[in-house]
Formats: sequence, C-alpha cells, structure tokens
Amino acid sequence: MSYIKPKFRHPRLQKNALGFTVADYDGAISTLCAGCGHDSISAAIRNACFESAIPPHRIAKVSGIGCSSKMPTYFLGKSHGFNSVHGRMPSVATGASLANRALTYIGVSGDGDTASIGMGQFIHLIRRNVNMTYIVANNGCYGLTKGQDSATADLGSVAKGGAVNPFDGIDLASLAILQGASFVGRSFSGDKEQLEPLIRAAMAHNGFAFIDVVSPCVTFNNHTGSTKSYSNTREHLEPMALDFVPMREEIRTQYAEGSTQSVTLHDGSVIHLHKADSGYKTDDRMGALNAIQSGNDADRILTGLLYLDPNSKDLNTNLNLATRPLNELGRRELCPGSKVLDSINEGLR
Amino acid sequence: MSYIKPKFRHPRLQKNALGFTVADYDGAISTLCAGCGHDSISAAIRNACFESAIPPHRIAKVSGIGCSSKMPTYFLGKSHGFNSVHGRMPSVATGASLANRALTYIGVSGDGDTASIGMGQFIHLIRRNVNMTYIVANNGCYGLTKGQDSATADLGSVAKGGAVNPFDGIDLASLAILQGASFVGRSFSGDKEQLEPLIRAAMAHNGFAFIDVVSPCVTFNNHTGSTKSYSNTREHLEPMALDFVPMREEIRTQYAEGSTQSVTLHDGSVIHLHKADSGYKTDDRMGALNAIQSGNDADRILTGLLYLDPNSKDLNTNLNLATRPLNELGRRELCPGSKVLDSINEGLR
Amino acid sequence: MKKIKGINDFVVKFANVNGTGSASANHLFAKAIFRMGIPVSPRNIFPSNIQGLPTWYEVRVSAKGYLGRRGGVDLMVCVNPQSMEKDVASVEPGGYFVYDSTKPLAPHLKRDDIHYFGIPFTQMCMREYPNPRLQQLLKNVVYVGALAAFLDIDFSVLKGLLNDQFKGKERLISSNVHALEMGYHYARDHFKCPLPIRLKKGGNSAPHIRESEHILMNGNTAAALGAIYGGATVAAWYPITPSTSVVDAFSQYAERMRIDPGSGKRNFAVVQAEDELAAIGVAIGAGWNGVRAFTATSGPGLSLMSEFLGLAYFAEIPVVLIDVQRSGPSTGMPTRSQQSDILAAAYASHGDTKQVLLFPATPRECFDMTADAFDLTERLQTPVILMSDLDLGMNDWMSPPLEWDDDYQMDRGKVLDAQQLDEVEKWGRYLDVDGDGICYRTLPGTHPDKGAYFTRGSSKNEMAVYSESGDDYVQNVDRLLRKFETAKKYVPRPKTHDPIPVKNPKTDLKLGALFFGTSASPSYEAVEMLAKEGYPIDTMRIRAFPFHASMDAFIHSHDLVFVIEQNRDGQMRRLIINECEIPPGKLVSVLNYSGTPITARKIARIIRETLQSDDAKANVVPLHSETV
Amino acid sequence: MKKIKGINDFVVKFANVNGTGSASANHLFAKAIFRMGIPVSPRNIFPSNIQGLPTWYEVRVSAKGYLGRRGGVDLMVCVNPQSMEKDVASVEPGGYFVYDSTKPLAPHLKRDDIHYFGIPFTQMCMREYPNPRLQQLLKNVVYVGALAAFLDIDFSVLKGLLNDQFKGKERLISSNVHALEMGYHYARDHFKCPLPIRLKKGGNSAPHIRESEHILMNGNTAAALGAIYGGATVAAWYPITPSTSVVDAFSQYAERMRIDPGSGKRNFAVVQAEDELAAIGVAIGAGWNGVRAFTATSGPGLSLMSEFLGLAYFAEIPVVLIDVQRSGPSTGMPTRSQQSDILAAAYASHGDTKQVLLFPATPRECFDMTADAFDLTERLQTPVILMSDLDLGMNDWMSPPLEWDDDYQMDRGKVLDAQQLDEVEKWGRYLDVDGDGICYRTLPGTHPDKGAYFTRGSSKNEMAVYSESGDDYVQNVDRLLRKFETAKKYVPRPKTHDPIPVKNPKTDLKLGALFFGTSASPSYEAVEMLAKEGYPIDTMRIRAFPFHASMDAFIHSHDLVFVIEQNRDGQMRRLIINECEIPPGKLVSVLNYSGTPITARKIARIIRETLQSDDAKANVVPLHSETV
Ligand SMILES: Cc1ncc(C[n+]2csc(CCOP(=O)(O)OP(=O)(O)O)c2C)c(N)n1
Ligand SMILES: Cc1ncc(C[n+]2csc(CCOP(=O)(O)OP(=O)(O)O)c2C)c(N)n1
Ligand code: SF4
Ligand code: SF4
Ligand SMILES: [Mg+2]
Ligand SMILES: [Mg+2]
Repeated sequence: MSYIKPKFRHPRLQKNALGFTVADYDGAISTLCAGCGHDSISAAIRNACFESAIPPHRIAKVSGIGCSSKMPTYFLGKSHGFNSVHGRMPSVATGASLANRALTYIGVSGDGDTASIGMGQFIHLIRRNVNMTYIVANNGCYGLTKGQDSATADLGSVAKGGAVNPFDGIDLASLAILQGASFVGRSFSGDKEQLEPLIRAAMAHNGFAFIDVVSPCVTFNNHTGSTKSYSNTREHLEPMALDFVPMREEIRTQYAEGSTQSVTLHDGSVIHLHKADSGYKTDDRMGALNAIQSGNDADRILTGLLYLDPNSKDLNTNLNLATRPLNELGRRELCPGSKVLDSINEGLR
Repeated sequence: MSYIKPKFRHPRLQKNALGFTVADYDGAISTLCAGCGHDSISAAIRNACFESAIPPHRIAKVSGIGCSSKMPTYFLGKSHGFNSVHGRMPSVATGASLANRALTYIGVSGDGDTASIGMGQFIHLIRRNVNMTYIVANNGCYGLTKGQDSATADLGSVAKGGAVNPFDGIDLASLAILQGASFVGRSFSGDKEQLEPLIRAAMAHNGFAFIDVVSPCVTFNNHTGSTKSYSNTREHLEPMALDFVPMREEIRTQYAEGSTQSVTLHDGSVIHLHKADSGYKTDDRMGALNAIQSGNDADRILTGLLYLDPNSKDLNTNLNLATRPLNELGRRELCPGSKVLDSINEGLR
Repeated sequence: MKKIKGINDFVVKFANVNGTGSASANHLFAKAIFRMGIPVSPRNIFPSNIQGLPTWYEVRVSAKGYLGRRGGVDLMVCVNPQSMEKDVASVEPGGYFVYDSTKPLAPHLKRDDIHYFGIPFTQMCMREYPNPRLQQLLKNVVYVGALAAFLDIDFSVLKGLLNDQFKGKERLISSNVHALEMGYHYARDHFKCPLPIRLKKGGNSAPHIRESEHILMNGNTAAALGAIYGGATVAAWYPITPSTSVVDAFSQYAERMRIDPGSGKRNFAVVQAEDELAAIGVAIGAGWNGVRAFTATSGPGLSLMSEFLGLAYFAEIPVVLIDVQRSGPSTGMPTRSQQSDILAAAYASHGDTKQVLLFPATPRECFDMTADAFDLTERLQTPVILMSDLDLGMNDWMSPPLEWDDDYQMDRGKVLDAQQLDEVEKWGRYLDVDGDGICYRTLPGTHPDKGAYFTRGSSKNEMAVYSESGDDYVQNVDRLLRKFETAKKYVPRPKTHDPIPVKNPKTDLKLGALFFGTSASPSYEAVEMLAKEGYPIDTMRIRAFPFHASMDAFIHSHDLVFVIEQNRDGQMRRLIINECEIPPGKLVSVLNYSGTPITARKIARIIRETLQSDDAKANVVPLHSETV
Repeated sequence: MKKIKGINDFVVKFANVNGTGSASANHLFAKAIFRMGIPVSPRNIFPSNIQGLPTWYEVRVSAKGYLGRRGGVDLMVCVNPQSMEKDVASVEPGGYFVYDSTKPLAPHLKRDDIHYFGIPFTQMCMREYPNPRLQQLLKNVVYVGALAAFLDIDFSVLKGLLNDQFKGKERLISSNVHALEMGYHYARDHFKCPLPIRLKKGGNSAPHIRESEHILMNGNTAAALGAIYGGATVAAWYPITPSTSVVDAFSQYAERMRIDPGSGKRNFAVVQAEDELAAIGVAIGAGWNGVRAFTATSGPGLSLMSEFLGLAYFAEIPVVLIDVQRSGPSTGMPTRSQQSDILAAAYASHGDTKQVLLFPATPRECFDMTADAFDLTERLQTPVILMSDLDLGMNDWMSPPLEWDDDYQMDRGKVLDAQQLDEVEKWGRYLDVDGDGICYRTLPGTHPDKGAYFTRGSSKNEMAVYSESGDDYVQNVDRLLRKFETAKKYVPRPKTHDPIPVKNPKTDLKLGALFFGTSASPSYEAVEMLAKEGYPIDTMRIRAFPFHASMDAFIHSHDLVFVIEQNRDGQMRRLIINECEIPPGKLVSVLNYSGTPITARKIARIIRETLQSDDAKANVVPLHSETV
C-alpha cells in the first residue's frame, strides 16, 4: 500500500486558476504495492488535471479490471468513476462520451486489459476517435492475477519464474499510430517531467489521445531479465521532452533558439517539443512508425509525443452530434408527440 | 446461386501428382449470389490445393460466420470443415492446429468476421504464428446481414443507400505486417493468376500466412461510389505477379533476365516474384508498410506477396510440441500411471 | 372433387426464390386485403442467405381476426421449381395450386385431390418485357393480378397501393398496373373466377376487428418508434438477423424527427459497434452517464452480452436491450422464429441475477413497452429486456394504431441534481432510503463537491466504497432482491379476458392457459376452438417478468394450466415454477419449436390430447372436488 | 472467566497483512497438525489485491474430521493492526487472543471475556534479524513457534516440515527453526502452556479419519492432476482468480510427466489465450480435432464463454470446462467463494441448452471427476463442466489419497477410424444408430474419401447437411434431449449414507437434505448436530447434473428436503424443481452467500428454526401420515 505523497508541503497549498489546490484532485489512499509504477501515473494525472485547472467534477474516469484499472479510485476523488469489466472499457467510454460531450474523459487501463482481452475494443475505439485520454499502465504482465506475461511482454523477456517469453510483444503505440489514432504518446511512469505535460496535451486534444506508459510492476516484473523493470526501462529510455502551454497562458521556460518545435491544438493550447536535432515530425504517421522501429532496432525506447493530428475530428463531430449534451435533452427535444405519430399511423393503413 | 464451373472440360480430367482430378477438390454447389467474389476465391483455393497436390482429406477448413465463412462448404468436399461462431475462428483454428499438426489448415473469414468482431482474436492469432492459411474475403461490408459497412470500408466510400462512411477503413494487410505476421499477401478475387500461386505459397509456408483478398459483394457493395466494387478495384489495382514452384518441381515458365526474384520456403518450394523494377523486398517489414502506404497515397492497391519471413517459427515449434500429432497419443504417452501418483500422494502427507 | 370453401377465411402461400423481388409483390397482395378491411396476417419464411434459395410468404385471411398461424395451405402460388414438390404436398385436400405453366407440370407433381391452375407467368413476361430484370420483377406482379381474379381482390385498392408506393413515378405505376391486369385477365379468361375461397369487403369480420381502426406494421419498426418516443438518444448495436431492422428503423426515424432545428445537428447517436459486447458496453456507458440508451440483438448476441448484463444488474445501470429471438442454440436457424431465450435472459450472467423482461405480443405493444422500458430501466436502475421474436419483429401484423399521450412525462427515476444534492442530508449511492431497494443515483458532472462516487461491478458498501465484507455484500444483494420485488409494481400486468361460455363442458376441471408474445394470437384462437368442443379454458397473457401476484392467483385457482410457448424446454414454464413456487404437475407445456410460428391447430390438438389422455385424468386432482 | 476447552477441537485464525509472507508460515502450522494425524482444515481468506491489505487464515481442528467451517474463532493470532478491532470482536467468549505487543494494546480493544497473550513479535525480530525482509518473514514463523507452545504442537514435526520445505538449504532451515524456538520459548516463559484448547497426537479422531490415510491438497491441483491422468493434451485458459492455479498446476505437472522421452518435446500444449472466448474456442477447436482439451475459468469467464458453450452443445463437440466459482455477479468478490454459477452453467447460452455438470466435494473428487470428465465429454459429445469453487479449489483439504487404476482405458466414445469407416454401411454424422442420442463422429484426416463432414452451429440434417427444415431441426434437438437422458447413465451417482440413529425424535416428518460440493462437509456435520438434538435427517450428496433417478426417489420419499447451497437464489433447488418436477414446497433452501464458506452452525440453525417454525408445521403434510 502506498499513498501518493507530495514531495514538498508547499505545492499542495498552491492554487490553480480555478482556486483548487492539488489536494482537491486527490483520490482515495492507494492499495497498490509500495513502489508500483501505477501510483506515479495516478500522481501525474492528478497533477496534470490540477495544472490544467480542469474542475474535478467535470472529469469522468473509466477503467477496466486490473491493478492499473484500480487507479481511478486513487486520483480525482471528486470525479465520478466507473470500473467496468475486464477489457471492455473502450465501449463504456464511447457510450459515456456520447451521452455527455461536455465532460473530460480519462480512461485508464492495463496492458492485459488493453492488449489481450481488450484488443478488439481498443482498435475500434481508435477508429471512432472518441474524445478521451486513454492511458495504458504497461507493465508487461498481469499484476492483479499474479504476474503472468501479457501480450506486451517483449520477446525474450524473462518471467519471475525464469520462463522466457517466446512471443513478440505488441507495441501499442505503433499499433495506435497505424490504426489512425489522432494523438499517440509514450512515456515512463518514472518520468513525470515528460508524463505530466503529455497528459495535459492529451486532455486538450480533440479526439482520441493515447498514452502508453511503461509502469513497472515491482512485485512481479521488476527483476533482472524483465524488460519492463525500472532499471531496464531507465537504461533504454530515449525521451523527447515536451512542454504544454494552455491557451492564453504564457510560456514559462525559455529554450535555446531552434531547439523547439511547436504544435498548436484546436483549442489554442500549444505543445513545445524539445529535441532540436532529431527532426522528428509529429504529424507524419509513417515517419513515426519508422522512428519507433529504428528505436527498437537500436534497443531504445522512444518516448514523448509520437504522433498528433491537430485537425482531428472526433466521434461527436463525425456523428454530427448536437452541441448540447444528449443527457441534457428532455421530452421537448426528444419526443415527437402524438401528431407525428398519427401521421405515421396514417402511412400504415 | 452460382456453381464454380470449369472453363474447359479438359483441366477437370487432368490429374495431379497424387492422381486426383480437380473435381476431387470440389465442394457443394454454392448458395452465394451469382457473381459474388467469394465464389472465385473458392475456385482459387480448390485449384491451389489441386495444383499443390495436397490430399483433400489432409486439409481441414475452418471459418466464422458470414457469406464468406460459408465458402468452405463450396470447396474441398472431402475435407472436414468447421463453421464456428462469428469472429472466433482464430481460436478454433489454434486449437485444431495444436491437436493435429500434421494437417493443412485453411481458414476463411470475412472483413466483418475478422476486422470487427474478430479483431482481437485475429491479432492474437498472428502473434501466435499458428501454422495455417488465413484468407479474408474482403468486400467492405457485411454481406449476410444485408450490406452494412464493415470496418474495412474505406473512408468516404458510399454505401448503396448513399451514406458516406466517416471512418477510416482498417487495412488488414498493414495490420498483419505490423503485428508480425510471417506471411502477408493481398490479392483480388478477380485475379486468379496471382491469387492461386499466392494461396499455394501460403499453404507451403511454415507459420501464419495471411491473404487479404478484395472480393466484391455484387448484391450490396458493387455500385459506383463503393471502393470495393469490381470496377473500382480493377481500376486501382497494382498487382505484383508471382509464381509458386513446389519443392523438386521444375520451373515451367521462363522469365526475362533480371525480372524475377526468388524466395525459398522452409520446405524447399520457391516463390518467384516478377516485378523487376520495383526493388520490392519481401523480407522488409517497414519497407512493406511504407510501400503499401505509398500505394494508398497514389490511390493504388498494391497486391501480391507483401511480406514473408522464410525462417518463421510457428506456434507448434515455439511450444516445443511433439512431432507426433497430439491426437495420436494414447494412454501410454499420456497417463503417468499409479506409481507416479503414489509418489505425488507421498509429497502431500 | 372437394373444393375448399370460405369467405375471408383461408391461407394463401407463395413459393418464391429469394432475391427476385417477390417480397414487395407479396406485400402488395397482403396489404390490399388489409385495405379491404379484411383481417390478414402475412408471414415471410426466408432462408439465411441472400439470393437463389426457396423463400415463402404465407398469408392468412381470417374474418375473425385470428392473426396467428392456422396451419395448412388452401391456395399455393408456386413460382419456384426448386421447392415445387414440397409445395404441392403441403396443400390441403380440396385446395388450389397456382403454378408457372411455362414448363409443363411434371407428372409426379399431380395430386388428384387438389385443383391446378397453370399460368405461363414466365412466358407472358418474356413476351411482354424487354429486359430480364423487369421480366423477373413483374412476374411477381402478374401473379398478384391473377389472384385478384381468383380471390376477388378490389382492383382499385391494388391500384391505390401502387400509387402510394411509386408516388410520382408514373412509368412504374403504369407498368405495374399493366402487369396486374395481365394476370387478372389471364385468370378470368382461363378459369372460373372467383374461387370458392374468396374475399368479401366488409364481410363477416369479428366485432373487435370491425370496431377498431387498424394499422399494418412489423414489431421491429414499432419498437424503434417506441425508442424514439421513449426518448432514447444512444443506440448501439451489431447487425444480426432478425434484430437488425430495429436500429435501422430507429436511425431512419431519428434522421427525420431528431434533428436539432437550429443547427441541423443530431439529437441522437447511433453506433454500429464492432460486436455485441461493445454494443451493450456503449449502451451501458451512456446509461451510466444519464441518457436513455439501448441495444438490439438476437440469441448469439444475448450470449455475448451476458457478462455486461451481470455488470449492469450489479452496478445498477439503466439500459434497454431488445432481444428479437430466433431459433437457437448457437447460430441455429437465424431466419426462423422461437421464444427460446427466456431463461438465458431472465438469469443472464453468472452469479445470482434476475433481469426484468417484457413480452410484447403486438406491434402496438412493441411500441408501448419499448417506450415504457426506458421509464422502467431508469426507475429500477437495472437492465430491462424486451423479448420480441422474428415472427413479431419482422412480419407485418395488424395492430391497433400507435397512441401517444402528449402529457407524458419521462420518469427518470431517482436521480439527484445539484440542488437536491445540496439539500439532502446524508447521501450514499446505495442507501435504501425509501425501503424499496432503489437508491438515489447521481450523474457525472452534476455538482462540484457532492455526489461523486465510483461505479463498479465488484462489491461495495452503501456509501459506494469498495468492500469485501460479507455483511456489505449480503446487504447489497438482498436489497437487489427487494428491488426486484418492487419491480412487480411497475411492470405491465398480465391480461385476462372474460371466459368464453361453454354449453356442455366435457370436463369439470378448471382449466387455464398461460402464454405470451407471438404465442398469444394462436392461443386465443385455439381456446375458442376448444370452447366449441366443450373445453372451457381461462386465459392469462404474461406481459412481464417478474410475474405479477395475479399470476400466482390464476394458477392456484385452476386445476391444470397449459403453458404455451415456442421452445423445446418449456422455458417459461420453468421460470414460473421457479419463481412462483408452483407444483410443476399443474403446469402442462404446449410447445412448438420447429422455427415456424406455432399454429392454433397444433395448440388445440395438444391440449385436446392431453385432456383426453388417461394421464391427465389420473394426475390431476380438481381443486374444487371433494377428495381433499 | 470462562476458558474454552477442547482437545483437537477448536478454531484458530490468523490475521495478517497480505504480501508479507504469512501464507507459508500459516501453512506450516496447519500441515504440522495434519502430520500429527489430527484432522485439520485451513482456509485462506484474502483480499483481491496484491499487497498491504488484511488477510486471514482460519484453521479448524476437528477430531471428528469435520472439514467444513464451524463458525466462530477460539484462538486469534493477530499481527495486523488494521483489522485488530474486528479481530478482537470475532473471538468467542472464553477464547484467546494472541497479538503483537511491540505496541501496547489500545484500551478499546480490551474485552473482559477473552484471554490476551501479548508477544512482542516485531521487537523480537528487529532485535534478532538484520534485514527488514527477514524481520517480516520470520515474524510469522515466530508466532507459529508460540502456537507450538500454546497448543502443544509436536516440535519435531515442525522441524521435519522445514526440512522438507527447504531441502538442502541448511541456512534457511536453521534460521527458521531458530525463529520457531524463539516463539516457543517466549510463550513457554511468559504464559501457562499449553492452553485448555490443545492438540493431542492420535487423540480422539473419528474412525473414518483414523482408518484412512490422508493427504492434504487443494482442489485445483487435484483437478490439474485429473486432467493429466485423464489424458488432456490441450489446455487453454485466461488468468482469473480462483481458477488460475488449475492450469498453473497442469503446466507444472505436464512439464515433468508429459515430456517425450526421446525428443524432449512436449506431449501437451498450454495456451494462455487473450481472453475467455478465445480460451474455450481453442479447447473446442482441439476437441473437434480429436484431443482431450479443457479450459478453466471463474464466473466472468463463464459468462463470456456462453456463446461458445452453446456452439459446443449444438455442434456436439467434446470439451471440459473447469469452473472454479467465486462470488458473483459481475466482478463480485473475486477472492470469495460461492456456488452461484449453477444456473448459468446448466443452461449456458441462448436457445434451448442443457449442459452436463459435475460437483466435486473433495480434492479426491476433483481428481477423479476431472479425469472422468474427459471420458464423459467424449462419450457424450457435449461439454462437461466441473463445478468447483474457491473454497475447494484454493484451500488445502484433507482427502483420501489419489488413486489410479493402471488398467484404465480411455473411453474415446463413438469415433470411427478409417477401417471402421470402410466397414460401416451407411454413415451420417447425426444418425442416431444406437438410439441413445449419441452419433458416430469422425476426425479430420482419417480417411481419403469417407467420413468428411461439416461441423456447424447452425441446423442440419442427419447427414450433416445444412438444413433449415423444421423437421430436421426438431429431430436434431429432440435427439439432444435423448442424449441428455443417456447422460444420466454415465455421470456419477449421488451419494447417500446410512441414517444416523436418533433416540427420541422430535418430529415424525421424514426429513432429507440435499447438498453438493463444499456445502457437503458442513452439511454432514450439521446433520449430526441435529440428530443429537432429535432431528433425524437423511442425506444425499448431488454429484452431477443431469440428476440421477434416485434423487427423484429420495425427494419423493421424504416430507421435507433441505437444499443446502451457497448462493442467494437457491439455484440448485431451482434446477431440481425444474428438472425433476418436484412440488417446490417440499424443498427448503438453506443458503449462505456472504462469500465465506457456509458453516455447520449456520446450517443447523436454519434447519432447526425452520422445523420449529409454525410455517413448516402448517405447510408440510407428512407422506406417511394417514391423512391422504
Ligand atoms: C473476464 C475476466 N477475465 C479475467 C479476469 C481476471 N483478471 C483481473 S485483472 C487481470 C489482468 C490485469 O492485467 P493488466 O490489465 O495488465 O493490469 P495490471 O494488473 O498488470 O495493472 C485479469 C486477467 C477478470 N477480472 N475478468
Ligand atoms: C455473434 C453474432 N453476431 C452477429 C451475427 C450476424 N452476422 C452474421 S454474418 C455477419 C457479418 C458478416 O460479414 P463478413 O464477415 O464481412 O462476411 P460477408 O457476408 O461480407 O462475406 C453478421 C454480423 C452472428 N451470426 N453472430
Ligand atoms: S502487483 Fe504489480 S501492478 Fe499490481 S499493484 Fe503490485 S506492483 Fe503494481
Ligand atoms: S450478399 Fe454479397 S457477399 Fe453475400 S453472397 Fe451475395 S454477393 Fe456475396
Ligand atoms: Mg499489466
Ligand atoms: Mg464482408
């Protein structure tokens, strides 16, 4: 059991634009193992929501089943949450988002929940471009059922018992890019500098924003031989730094001339990417896929904002949905009344 | 209703290496719509099996549900077949293949069966590299339920009723390549010159061989505006020709110097690819993905053998399965006997 | 040779090949009879395939307004050589067989107890129409023309229907009318018309038919309209016969009736999901977030939804599921009708669950009950499943017109808004404040600091906090039982009718019959038949599960109760025994599960045989006798 | 103050934090008692979480060999401050409470009717061991040492166990022994040992315990061994508590026992599927292709498998499913036990289905029945579901040793090989040649031109040709019913025992009790308790569905039959009423569904209260009385 504790007392008292302190974004005490990567992700989500000054009650949290899927209980206690069934959060999120397009949706899942049982729904969620942030806490194993390999376990990764995984791991970020996700990021639970702005950008994005976060399972998959351990991940990490600047907020940091590239999102907020020499283009699908692959070939885990379509049209737009949330409509808008019915009867005589 | 009729009388009397005529590979009379692309695929499978001289009873056919999944009834009447449930043929095929590794497995599915309800199982089938040929008869719609758009319907494709599809179509071939399929082909039901050798190569391949075949639905998706119609497909086709030469058979055709590239499969059979100038490499995953994408960008449908890993290790190999089919093992091999049990009891006292 | 006779009382069947456009001609035939004011019930019997296989259309004409299948065929119109042998065999002795005489009838198809009418439909059309598609399509219209002569169909009604159908397309109207006339004249010129079976406008219909205005529509369209009127805004589905047309129709109506007049945008969303798990997941997510959401499916989809149905039951989320039943198990017969998902729906999911079911018997009830289902599901915070079937959903039924009360207020159930949250003293999501098992819920985004909670499929305490305490668990699931009790107050009551007077009853047993959905029409008919034979049977039509207390009373006050249903295992009977604690011997199954709807004749036969068998006499102790 | 007394008859409970290594120390404790020849039944009560939450281990010691839960705690060992309040409260008056006195006991935790023993476990270990992990681990061993003193555990047995466990790792053995001794001496030095509750080797055990050799093992491991011995070669699964260890154990045994000696290759395949739909799909594909295949799952997985179970039923494919039940519905309480999937399993899938179920009550039966299940499924060509539960599957049970008859021949059922195909005159896959509803199947690849057919979940005729004919359909599903009848001959019979003589019976009703699985042990105990009180109750333990005719007879020959089970809705009772046509009033539910196993005390209480209530007297008419 571990509790997301602030490092300093000070920041917890600081208020955001809405007058909330970071404590207003806290959830219940975590029941995950001490040191579990998932707790850091919870903290990053909390901080991101605080920083972006989203009213907590205007966020809805959805998840499947797993240690990772328990996370929503441990952040944003003032938001409604829904732990659904294993692997089927995408459909629940889709329905929720259609019912009320005015809320911000955060989905949290695990690699088992998404890449195994949830694979079909995940791909179709991408295809529909549902307006939400979808975070996979990826530990390469099934934590809650005691450590079996998941479908993201890398080929050759050694399980705690010593078994070597004979299957290729599924790279969810590449898959999301290929399937047309409009925002794809990858990060590491231990890299809050990168993860927090990435989550903020994802929440600001208009469409499906996917973040694959390597999040070590300290109990079952943090030993030597595991490719999803803290040490292995740290060793092979190749992070692209970024900064998120909400609409109408001033840039707080100054970067070396030419080292920064910016992308403006539909709501006017800006993402600054810092990696002068890479020439990485966030709007090039094939480029992103190739870059990830090159990273893999060089045994490097490329993290950061991998792909972004700033002109993304989300599902609500594609369905030409009314601007007013469907759950606010009443009898007047919904029920055509007896006259219309009479004329329908007429046509059936 | 249409019946796969031979074009000439002659070839039906010809015998293959095993002494079978092509009629020995026929199935029941098709109940599909006259002109349905699926019937051409059935014919291609029949011909491929005949040409490759596989004993019909050593083939097992599996499918899901759909017009396409009905196909196995219409070819290879001497083979066992299994129409399972919608979208779940991959798991059934996996079990069948484990039970008896000595047979040749042909799976037939539709775009609905594979790309919608079956997506999860499809991806995991790839991941396991089950030794089988998996053919998707891709018509961009749900034929059997009367023509709804499927997940492979292209963005902007117009349905019979006039509705424009607002979602990106899933490209199964790219997906299969990215997910690590060891053999990926694409073809057109109307191109038997390409389709037949492709199927023969797929059957010879040691591992999961996927062929995505555009197969127009004449009843629901063959109108102007549909991107999966006969005319649209023909117009945009960019076929790479190929030839399949089984082990120890002589090359029958002579090709222009330098215009041919060859790949040898694990069993010694050879695939000849004819497309001198393309420089296409069948063993380069990212190259294949990029080529498909470039094709898409140029509005061309690249067909042929897109990717092949000739060193592929199939599931049986990965699981270190006994050479003898599991379904031939008896009590002697399977049952450890009372002595062993006694010693187990001993350990539990 | 005998000739079957009858005015407004016979069965006509068409034998066609599917994909040849016969459906609309056959519909024209049925609708014309309907417009003549004569009760009619048409049924499509089609294969699970798109083109080229035998398909039938059975039209029952019944002055008394019996809408169920009667059984038997009086007049067969066969234009499909594939099925002709079977079709000839299925005509009742003394009946009529109309066939395409372009080719001569094979000798083995000659029966000497039925009457043949050969009309060279193909030849006539080949001569008359230039292109093959037209030849094929209009052939169907030609035989309708011939039937107009044979049966005395009002020709102006037929023309009127063509006018309605092809409004504005004069060319089409005239070519169709011409085809009709061609058939009509051929029949007139070659045979004695009309036949002894025939129609008579305003003839001898039963009072309940004469007095009420009727519409002709299918149950799926009616259910779709029910969803529109009931205020559903999110529909998620996966195509599957025979439920597909529910969401199709919903989409079509919504495109007309649910467009925001200002912006032109949609006040509804339809999601064609990737499978049934996703379909119900979308509906559940939407229901959780405060809209009225539904999905429609058939057997295999119901099976796939069972995990999610358990979640919705246990997490108490409103969602409506329309199950249009077909023949199971597994893929079964996708285009054939059954009522065989009763147990799978009532106890859907592992663990202890009970789901609320509604059983419509008419399109009007499909409409009403679907609309009601949304009130019910929000009131009860549990899934509500509408149990329709292929027969009701996909066939046209005569039905009282749909009605709507403009004063209707949606019952959104116990949902607290921001103000109420401020006022309420102590709120806990699962506190049973009112003692009816139904608690107060809140929607995401409602209030800045109050009412947020976590929804989950795992156990929790009254304050919605995750809990593995046995006491919390028991309290929770006992409350769910209490809620199910409460549901009895809200679901539609069963229907009874005054008993039919029987002059010289052949039995002194008090007999009852229970039935539901599409088994109702033929059951009523069978009961009338049996009443004439001297068997008085009281009826009760079940309309919902949980069962109303009056059903227990009905069963207890009868010696023997027939449960009439369309499945192999007598599923409704089992459900009744289970839930009402009834001695099983009292309930006798009357079953049909061949995939084609149960007939009045079959019901009557089974009941008659049961009553005449020694078994029944031995086993049943009349309640009102003196022996106990 | 009262002190609970008893030799070899008491309940000890440990309150720990999960993830701290207490499980193996607790197991050491239980196993030591077992090795002393004293009947013991340990139970793990753990949270659905990996680390840091309260977890309990309850050990019942019962000279008579009662292995079910008794209810109540006589001695509590509490080393978890989180749960201490609850733990103190749960001790029986006169009982004992051992706690970590490193911190003083909070005053509100003081009860004046129980006895406290504070031992500074943490302090002792901090002093003794350098590293924190060791401190944590060995603390658990220390309290076992203390219990050795309190309860008189044979110290040499404990040492022997440590020797077995850490064979070869001398350092580990000695540090563990040292920890044991530390606890032992502390208790000896500070308290009067042993307590009035204590152990006595070869004490007063009941004859059936004394006379039979026992093993201590859990049901999941036993089932896995059953699959090995039954010849299963393909296992496909998806992890889910509490079934996970079935396939884990299968893999482990197979790695040892199923390696081809020549090639070193595997004569088995285990597939960790992507979900439960795939898991059963793999097993079905394998079963179709002629191997013995199985999957294991729990509630949510069962729901997800229902479509496929319908396919296997209708397409008649052998497959074994091991359902280790947990608390439902939905995610429910994943680490708590129930018997609540009965109806979901018996009628799995939409449409008319009936599935064969087996109900093991001991690890020995888990072994036997799993092995038998493979014969049954191939003989019957239909799925066979083993209905185990968390309590049986994951806890250690005393059980008669596993036995194997080396003359056992697999019954592969009616499968034709090439030669038989050549000899057989007319073969049709679904021809009921023998009249038992079971037809002859063939495997892919068997014969060059004979025996190939198409398997499908849709309707077909006897020759396996796709068919939508109502007659073919009815013939087929009626045959499936016939097959289900046949199944009664093959499935394990229910068990009865000689009635317990009762001296002055308080009732003249003939009473019976029906139960199954983990409800059996406490039921037998309760029946013995009630016999002493003057209530004679005959018992029958159900072991399979379909039910054997002797069960009907049992019910008919009793006035009142208690059905004892662990779910809310009395699912087995419903199934019995459904399938045996029993007047429901005769069957009285005795239920427990809190997630922790039912106790003998609770069963006895409910039965006693029922018998004493006026209701029972009024409603039940004794069979053997003269009034009827
Ligand atoms: C239908 C179903 N199958 C299986 C399970 C058991 N189960 C719970 S969590 C889990 C895997 C979780 O893995 P992942 O999503 O990677 O989360 P982690 O615990 O690793 O964070 C499984 C298999 C379940 N709850 N439901
Ligand atoms: C579980 C389930 N859901 C839905 C259906 C209905 N259904 C039958 S075939 C089909 C789609 C077939 O589409 P595709 O695989 O593309 O095959 P096609 O007919 O186009 O060849 C559907 C939705 C079903 N049989 N089972
Ligand atoms: S088991 Fe692993 S994933 Fe689960 S809480 Fe512990 S460390 Fe985290
Ligand atoms: S509906 Fe389409 S896919 Fe189906 S058989 Fe006809 S043409 Fe082929
Ligand atoms: Mg994980
Ligand atoms: Mg298709």
